[in-house]
Amino acid sequence: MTDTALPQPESSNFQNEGLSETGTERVSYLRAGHSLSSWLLTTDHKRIAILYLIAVTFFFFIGGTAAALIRLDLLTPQGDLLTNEGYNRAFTIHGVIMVWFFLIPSIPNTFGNFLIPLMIGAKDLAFPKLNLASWYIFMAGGLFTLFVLIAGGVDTGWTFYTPLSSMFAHGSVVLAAVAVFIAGFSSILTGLNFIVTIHKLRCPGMTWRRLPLFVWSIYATSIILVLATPVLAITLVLIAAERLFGLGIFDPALGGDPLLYQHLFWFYSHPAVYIMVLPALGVASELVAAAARKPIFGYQFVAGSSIAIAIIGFLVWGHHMFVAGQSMYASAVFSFLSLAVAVPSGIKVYNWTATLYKGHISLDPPFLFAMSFIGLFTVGGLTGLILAMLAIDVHVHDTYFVVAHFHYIMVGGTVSAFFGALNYWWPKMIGRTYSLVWGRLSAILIFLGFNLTFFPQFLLGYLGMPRRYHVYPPEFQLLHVFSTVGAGLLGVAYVMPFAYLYYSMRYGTPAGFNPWGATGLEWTVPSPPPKHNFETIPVVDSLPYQYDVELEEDHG
Amino acid sequence: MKLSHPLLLVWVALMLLLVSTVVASQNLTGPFSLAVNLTIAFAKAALIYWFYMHLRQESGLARLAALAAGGWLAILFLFLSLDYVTR
Amino acid sequence: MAETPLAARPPYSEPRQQHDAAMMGMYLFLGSEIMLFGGIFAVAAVIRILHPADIVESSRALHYLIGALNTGVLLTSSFFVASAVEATKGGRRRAGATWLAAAAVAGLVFLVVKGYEYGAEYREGLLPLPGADTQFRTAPQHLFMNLYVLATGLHAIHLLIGIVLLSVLAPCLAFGKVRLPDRGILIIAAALYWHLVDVIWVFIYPVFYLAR
Amino acid sequence: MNGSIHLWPEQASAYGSEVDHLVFAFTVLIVILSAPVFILIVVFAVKYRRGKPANRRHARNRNVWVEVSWSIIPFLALIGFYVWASDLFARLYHPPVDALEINVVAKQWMWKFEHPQGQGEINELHVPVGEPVKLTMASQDVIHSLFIPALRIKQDVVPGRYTGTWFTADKPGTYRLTCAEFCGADHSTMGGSFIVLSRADYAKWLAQSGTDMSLAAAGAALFRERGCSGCHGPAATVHAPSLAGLYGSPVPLQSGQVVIADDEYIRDSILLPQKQIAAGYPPIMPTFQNVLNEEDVLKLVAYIKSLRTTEATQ
Repeated sequence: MTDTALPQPESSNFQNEGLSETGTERVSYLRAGHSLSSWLLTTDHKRIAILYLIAVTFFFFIGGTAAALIRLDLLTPQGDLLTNEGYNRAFTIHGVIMVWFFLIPSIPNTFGNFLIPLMIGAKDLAFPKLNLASWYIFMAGGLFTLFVLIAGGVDTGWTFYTPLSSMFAHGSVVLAAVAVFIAGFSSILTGLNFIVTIHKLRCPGMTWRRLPLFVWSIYATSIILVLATPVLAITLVLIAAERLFGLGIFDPALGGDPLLYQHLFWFYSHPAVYIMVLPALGVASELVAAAARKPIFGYQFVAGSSIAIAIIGFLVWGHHMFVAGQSMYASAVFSFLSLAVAVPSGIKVYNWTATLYKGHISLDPPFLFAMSFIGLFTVGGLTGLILAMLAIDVHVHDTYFVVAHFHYIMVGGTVSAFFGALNYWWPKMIGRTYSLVWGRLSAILIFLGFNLTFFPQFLLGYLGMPRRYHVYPPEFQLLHVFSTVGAGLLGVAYVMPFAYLYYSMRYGTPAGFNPWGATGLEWTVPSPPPKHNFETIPVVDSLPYQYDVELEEDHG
Repeated sequence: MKLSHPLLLVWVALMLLLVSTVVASQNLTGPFSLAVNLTIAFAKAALIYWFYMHLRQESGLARLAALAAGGWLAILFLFLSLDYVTR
Repeated sequence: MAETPLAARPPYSEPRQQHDAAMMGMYLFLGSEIMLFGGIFAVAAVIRILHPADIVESSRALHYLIGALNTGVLLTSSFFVASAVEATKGGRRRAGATWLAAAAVAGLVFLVVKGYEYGAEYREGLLPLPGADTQFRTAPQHLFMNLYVLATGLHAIHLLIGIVLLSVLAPCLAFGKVRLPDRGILIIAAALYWHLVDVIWVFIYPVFYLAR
Repeated sequence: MNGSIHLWPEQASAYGSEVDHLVFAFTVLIVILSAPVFILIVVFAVKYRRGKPANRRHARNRNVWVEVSWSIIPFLALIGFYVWASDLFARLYHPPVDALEINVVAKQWMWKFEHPQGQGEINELHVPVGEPVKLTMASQDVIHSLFIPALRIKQDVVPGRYTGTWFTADKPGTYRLTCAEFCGADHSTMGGSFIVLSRADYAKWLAQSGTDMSLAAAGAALFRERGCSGCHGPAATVHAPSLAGLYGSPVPLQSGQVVIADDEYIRDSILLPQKQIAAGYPPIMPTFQNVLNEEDVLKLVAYIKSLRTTEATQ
């Protein structure tokens, strides 16, 4: 079904396929039942993906509301909107919700769930019931967390550093630990499900070298999910036990060590950063190839770099502890290994750029999101290198420089990729097209709003504005005002995609099999796909991203 | 209830290892004792994994999946001790 | 199709594939359990590096022979469970169920012995319970006992889950509720879990009881 | 709103300007590494826009040598900077021996500074210009972090141990001093001023902030008051090690190891006496964990340190 007629008269390909329904009438997964229980008891990976999409969107707006509160409060140096305690609770809500209930599940649990079986030619994930169970565990953990954070109040930050969390904080730390602990199981089960699916359910001919790059990146992510999340779980158990019974593991007066908590926490949480960003890198690879209508430059390197990032990501956690009182030698080793992560990340960025070379570049919404992703991810990654440099980190550690850096990765990177994926696969998920004009507009506004929000924070950080500060010296106010104005723009821009996509569900024209003219098995089934994906299990006989290109003669 | 001999042999080996670890711990001290006892523990774990947990019959892939956690745990221990020993 | 004993359920196309997927999923799950306990072992390693003398002194106070007995009980239960799997694979339901029951009983014996040991430790002032007369003079010795209770307690919870699992599966196997051979994977998976709980104890024993 | 906009922080030490140089140079490197990406994406998006005629004949879609080179060459450049940055960083761990020693105690939510002659101050730190200053820091409760942006230094203050850093301020003036590690409700108000004075002004300031006794003398008083002298004093009958000349000397331990008696060792010996038992002595010392606060311990450490010098002069 691939559309390879080039060149196109318009950059939009939405009109191409029209209503081409082939032969047998098959019921789409959306119409395979309309009752509430047909959704809440479904084991169809596509429906579960939609359930996740609704859930993470909900949490995204909760976390976003907290962020809006924080930015408004920071308009004035004295922080007139909130109390000190209220501010601390607000950034804790923002951090906990955004990290565990939006960033970590966003792309893997929605798009991973929806796309992996479609991309590898399978009827479902390896353990469909487990998949549904993990959604319920996620929801239970998420809603409980939300309740604890809002009703109980926790003011430790999402990092729960000891001994503040274990001995001094007043809020409901134990309940919050339990809530995040529950959600952790959902992560483990989802990761396990993906790994087994990718190993065991690939259709005939879908060898590892023919796997779409998105699948590679989800595979790498899942390794981290399965192996790192349990360490978070036990760390949270230790926090709760420490607080309830005074075990002393993190209490120096009893022979423990507060830094041990940081080691255990970052052993999970640094790889968790790659849980958040690796799927985004996979999305970008898909979008760049589709945008350029060219095979990805250096497929093997891009695929291998995902695995390399997943593994090296486990070796660098100590770079969060350069000024924490860690041994100088450990710091030197962690600093070096942190630089090593730049190699696989750099490969991806350069290879994407090379993919665009001499392509047929479309500037439709998903591709605009992809390009802004590349730019913002590059800035975030390179400022990460600045932070890996020991002497510089001593100055900028725990300042707004760090805040800006990880928002460039998490928000500029992961959220942009999330919206890119949403815009790209929306016609496949829902079967309707949306307004390209609104899509382009929102992509551009998100890019501008984002940079206005977070670029000033690099300057603030180097100036010495510490993070998690409710009250700050007046000389920093101007940059904070810029940042808040940018956040306002960003907030409005984030609502736009949900508005026009929702509108498209009612009024969009049917999308056809392959509105973007892309390659990949997911575009060979109807939009929206039928309940069991494929009428007959497909057989793959070629490499991925086989777009028509004009090659020079190969000189050997 | 017919006894299966390879499984029984493994059990005998495990019991011998248990006796040796108790004896070793009563006669050795310090890091050497720790090293010997952990080695014996790894030997026991290897026997259980290899024979009782079917790794003998599984493919290389399943073996990798079963043992990956051990490798990752080694990373945790390596870098933790790097910090604590040189602090 | 669904009537033949060796049918694969969707999304699988052949039974071998389904079996492999289940085994792999189980191994990965066990890997996550290893990482869970790994956190506790990491704490044990760190406090040993920080307070070597205190840890050795506390460890000497533990009943290493009771620990050895319990290790023996668990290793034997592992043998029972492995034999149960072998019997199940051969289609011998009664034998399989008997081995499973034997293993569950061994698990109970372990818990009873462990309970007795906790009791003895309580009387000797080793347990860090509130109000208990503690015989330890220093904070790190206390900390070691706290960690000991946490590790053995978490292990006991895992073992309890295993006992429930085997007690449910044994009658199901005996009375034909578990369809063989395709649902034999249930027995195999439960057995894998049991073995892992055993392996964890194999490390708890030297790390806590035999620190010298 | 404060009208003036600052884009670069003030800077008050040679070390700080070296960090700035490193940042400048490194920024140049990352611009070199990233500019091609930004420029080429825009250029390609314009030149090869879909539907626009252009020459699109190109080579195969992989070139291992190109890929290897654009992963290895930036990495080699990074290693150069790694050495530079690590060298600067390592310097923070090696204070000069003649540095002025100031004790820092952090608690929710204030900074206490104690000068060797016993002058104490809260949320303000006065130091002389051009003289190396070594900070020995302890926390009374949670983790704090002393951050002086003008010096480009920061060090967490961790309960249960001493951490340290040092600097030589070379520009008189008043700068900001803050807490950088989140430490609870009033974290953002835990800060004050870092004041660099000329040597004469510093001497004047010391004289003004009169004090009863130096830290070491206060420690000596505590030493008697808390009963330390009962065991460690010259007339003691208990078999306890003498502390004269202890500081900075090697101590053989029961475990066979030998450690140097530094601040941290003395602190641990007071609060966690079983951790490192000196060879040849029974482990009978009780812990002073719940008796002494961090300031007291720092005073005792200062006293035991002073025993080194009296020993040497005798």
